[in-house]
Amino acid sequence: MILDIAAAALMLGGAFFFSVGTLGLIRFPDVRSRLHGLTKADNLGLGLILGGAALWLGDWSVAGLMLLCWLFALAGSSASAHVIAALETDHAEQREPVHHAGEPPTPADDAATAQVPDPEQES
Amino acid sequence: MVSVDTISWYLLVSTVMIIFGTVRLLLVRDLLARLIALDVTGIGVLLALVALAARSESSDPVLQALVITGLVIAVAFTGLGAVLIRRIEGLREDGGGGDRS
Amino acid sequence: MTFTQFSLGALALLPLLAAALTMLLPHPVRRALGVLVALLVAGFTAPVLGSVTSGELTELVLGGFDAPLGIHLRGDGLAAVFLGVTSLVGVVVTGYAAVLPKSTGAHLSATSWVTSHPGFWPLWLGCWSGLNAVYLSGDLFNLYVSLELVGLTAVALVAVGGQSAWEPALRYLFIAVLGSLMFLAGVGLLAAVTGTLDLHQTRSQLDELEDPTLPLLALTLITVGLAMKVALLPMHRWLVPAHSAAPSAVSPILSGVVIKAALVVLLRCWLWALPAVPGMQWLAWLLGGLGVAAVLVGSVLALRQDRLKPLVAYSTVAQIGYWFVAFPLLLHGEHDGAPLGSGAYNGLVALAAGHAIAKAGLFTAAGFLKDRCGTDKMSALRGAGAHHPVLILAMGMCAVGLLGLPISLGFTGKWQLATAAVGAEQWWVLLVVAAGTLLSAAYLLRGIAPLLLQAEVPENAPAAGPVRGRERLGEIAVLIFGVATIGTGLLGAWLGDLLEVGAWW
Amino acid sequence: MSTVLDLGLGVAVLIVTGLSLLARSRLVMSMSFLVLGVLVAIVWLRLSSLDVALAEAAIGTGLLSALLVWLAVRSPLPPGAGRMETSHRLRWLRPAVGLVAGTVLTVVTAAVWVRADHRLPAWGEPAQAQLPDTGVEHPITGVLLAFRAYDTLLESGILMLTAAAVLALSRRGGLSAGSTHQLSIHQASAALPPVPATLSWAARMLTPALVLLGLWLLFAGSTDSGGAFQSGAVLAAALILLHCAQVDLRVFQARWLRPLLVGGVVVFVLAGLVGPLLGLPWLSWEPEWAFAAVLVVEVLLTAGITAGLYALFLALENPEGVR
Repeated sequence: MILDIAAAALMLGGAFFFSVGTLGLIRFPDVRSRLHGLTKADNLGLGLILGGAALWLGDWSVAGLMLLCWLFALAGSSASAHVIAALETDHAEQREPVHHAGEPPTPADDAATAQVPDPEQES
Repeated sequence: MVSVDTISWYLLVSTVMIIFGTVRLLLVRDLLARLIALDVTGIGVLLALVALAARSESSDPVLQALVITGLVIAVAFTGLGAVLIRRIEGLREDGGGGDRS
Repeated sequence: MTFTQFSLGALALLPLLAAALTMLLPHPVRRALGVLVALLVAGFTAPVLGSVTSGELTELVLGGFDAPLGIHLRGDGLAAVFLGVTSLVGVVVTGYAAVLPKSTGAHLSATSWVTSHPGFWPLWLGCWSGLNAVYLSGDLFNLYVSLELVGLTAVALVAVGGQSAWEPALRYLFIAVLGSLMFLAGVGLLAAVTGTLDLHQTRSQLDELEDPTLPLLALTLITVGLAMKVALLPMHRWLVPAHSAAPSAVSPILSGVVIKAALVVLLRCWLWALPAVPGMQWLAWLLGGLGVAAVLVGSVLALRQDRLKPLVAYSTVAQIGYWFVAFPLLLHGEHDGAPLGSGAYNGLVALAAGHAIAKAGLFTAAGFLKDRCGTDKMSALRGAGAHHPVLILAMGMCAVGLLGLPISLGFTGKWQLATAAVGAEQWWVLLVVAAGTLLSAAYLLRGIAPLLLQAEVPENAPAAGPVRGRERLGEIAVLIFGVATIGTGLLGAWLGDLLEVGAWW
Repeated sequence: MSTVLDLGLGVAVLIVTGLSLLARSRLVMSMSFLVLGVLVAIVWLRLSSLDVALAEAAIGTGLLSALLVWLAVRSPLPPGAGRMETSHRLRWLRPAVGLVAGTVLTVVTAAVWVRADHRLPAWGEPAQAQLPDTGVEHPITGVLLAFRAYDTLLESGILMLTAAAVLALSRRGGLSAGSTHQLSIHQASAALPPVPATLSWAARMLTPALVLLGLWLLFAGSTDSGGAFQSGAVLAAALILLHCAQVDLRVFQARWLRPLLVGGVVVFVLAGLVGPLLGLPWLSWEPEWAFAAVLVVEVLLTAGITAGLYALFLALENPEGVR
């Protein structure tokens, strides 16, 4: 009985952290603070929910699987957050947003760039 | 064993998705919106098939195999549609640059 | 396992294997392998035609697992006729594409657009295997997968035509895939009630079913989905840009055989899969009405075209109308045996087969002229006939087939359709057939006449260039289509016997 | 209790569908389509079909979204803003027609669904009875690779030919210079922003795990849920991760992508041809060596699907694509 209450408490906590993370995503002004809010709160929320689920199911192998899931989620989200932050700061100014093609590559230089990789690719 | 009213609920959801996707596909003009509407219709039809599979006690393997086949076909036509949209919009960005074949 | 059963499987899988192999080969070897495989597939069609002529229906149980679980391939009359027509059109178009690589589309080399496209060959062989799979398949979900294979490869074949063909290809993709998904929804509905996916077993299960609403809804979904893929009138707007922007070797494939795949599936579902459900009459009359509208609207729009390929594409829209005019007659003769239904059925199949061969010839000729003279504007093509007398002769023979003048399958079809209509006291069909024939005469002459006129403009048009040996071979391909249109006109009776085997009545 | 959860899940799916269809900007559409994929994967689990949930999560959500995001990012109109609908005179007409037609059709179809007296599929018992002949314990893999192997063959043909079509739309029609059949989707020659250290670290760390998971899914397919399609998607994800980390895959692409793409279908057809040589119908395998045949076909099918999905990603991501 105690385990069920503990599991329920963990899951509620996890849900709370998820909603806080989402709130952070909506409210924070710039990219870095949003990333900060998202990765920290959501990962903690995920960990709590997985812990609650493992407690609820009460099976060690499932708990191990949940832990593995959590580690992969942590690796994935932290790496991507880091990459987004790095790209955002280095290139916020000089690189116009990718979707705005700015001036389309004129066919002339398109040809030039086309020539460049070919010979090297053949060798 | 999934209860009968759950199955009819998901059949209703799949019907709404199919019709919503079809109507949206026929009415909207933006290319990516049409591609996503096509995909939503595909997911709706597959949802109906899986709901039918859930009727037999351990959900029916043949219908599940059909849905997996349907999923891979959905990726195929979405990939082809995406590349075609990319080429058309590349053309529009250039204002139809390059000699038109 | 007899050789005919082996050839059933080979017809569907050999072109797919060849499509896979051609992707590994450089361009010249692809053309050689393509022609070789085309002849092989035509060879495998012969035993199927032979066994159906001798009256027995060959059936192949794939993998040895029986009907509800496994898939059956059935070589019945309808399949044999369309296999034969597809093989004829396929072999000639493959030869044309191999001889004139310019006709297979345009691809971007390092810097500029080059005519001829290596990607044509795997896509065309894949499309051919999909077509054979559609004709032979006896399983509803397998029909969906084969239709999807035909649809996606047809879209890719249109897109291979270069920059101007991308937008029509995308529109074609949306409509073709939406049609397949609605067909799959209809199949899901049927499977929910009958518990099986096989055509014959679905029929027997539905016979015992008393409540007709679900089969009727399933049939409506299937009919709307397939009418999109066949481009029946309200849903025909994707056809003209796609077929006219496609490269000159692809247009005959699209108009000739790809549309017939959806028609065959429609016939399978209407006649084989479902019994005469009470509500079907209204749906058949709706299709008949749309058919009449398609014949009239398609012909009038064809008259207003100033370019050759859109004109031929609109004539496809008009000819599609004829097939759907026959639908109310198919079910009409249900109560007094099936003499009337079989007459309309024979007429419909003869019309479709005749249209396949004649339209393939006309589109090849139109593409040939476009490749040679750079444009298919009829005003610019004045007097082009002087350099290509054989081509104009062949275009004339194909026009005879499309018009339905005597010795052609089109005539056999219209004759059988008219007799079935008279038998069923449906006089309006005669009016539609007569009006359609006159209108098609008008727009076909409008397409061919300028080619024969003496060109006032001095001989500086590109067509003035000396005709190379290859172009002569290209003209021979169109001549084969013309001769085939007239030749198959004599086979009307044999066609009727073929269709008796494994018929639904 | 379960119906409340299902009700909530169904309503959530409908809301996200509405969001993904009616959104104005492309980024919102692709993101809500990704969320829709996740929710539908959970719905598959609620309907107790684990294989389909795996396939949906790997292929439907993972790879489809990777493709759609490229479209949203590289589109002419900026993803954030831009009203797609041109406002013409009867602006309210289109939505009104759509709404009315939609509700009428939904009511009619739902009425038919509810009143239909369902019948359980007739292939339940024969499937159980003949499963041992297929040499595979898991029923779904048995259906995919033995009972309805013809469907799977045509469908892997579809994926191969879609990849061929995508190659045909790229530069030089997919063939490299001269007659060598190397792939010619060359990469962005414009200097890509230098890759942050973490991405290459993540790629080095995650890729072995992804490949291991993919191979496990493949071989687990014969006894438990998993199989060629799910493992193909996971392996394609590993390739995409390596490609994003700008690991030099050009040698692999140029030499191996095309044979891998084609190998699956060729071996499947040849394996199908073995039947007729022994007097059996097409695509039939003796129970003794059925497991070996199914395994070989499944491994090469996975390679084919991985190559096909990777080619789709390459053609989309490639900014030097055919203008």
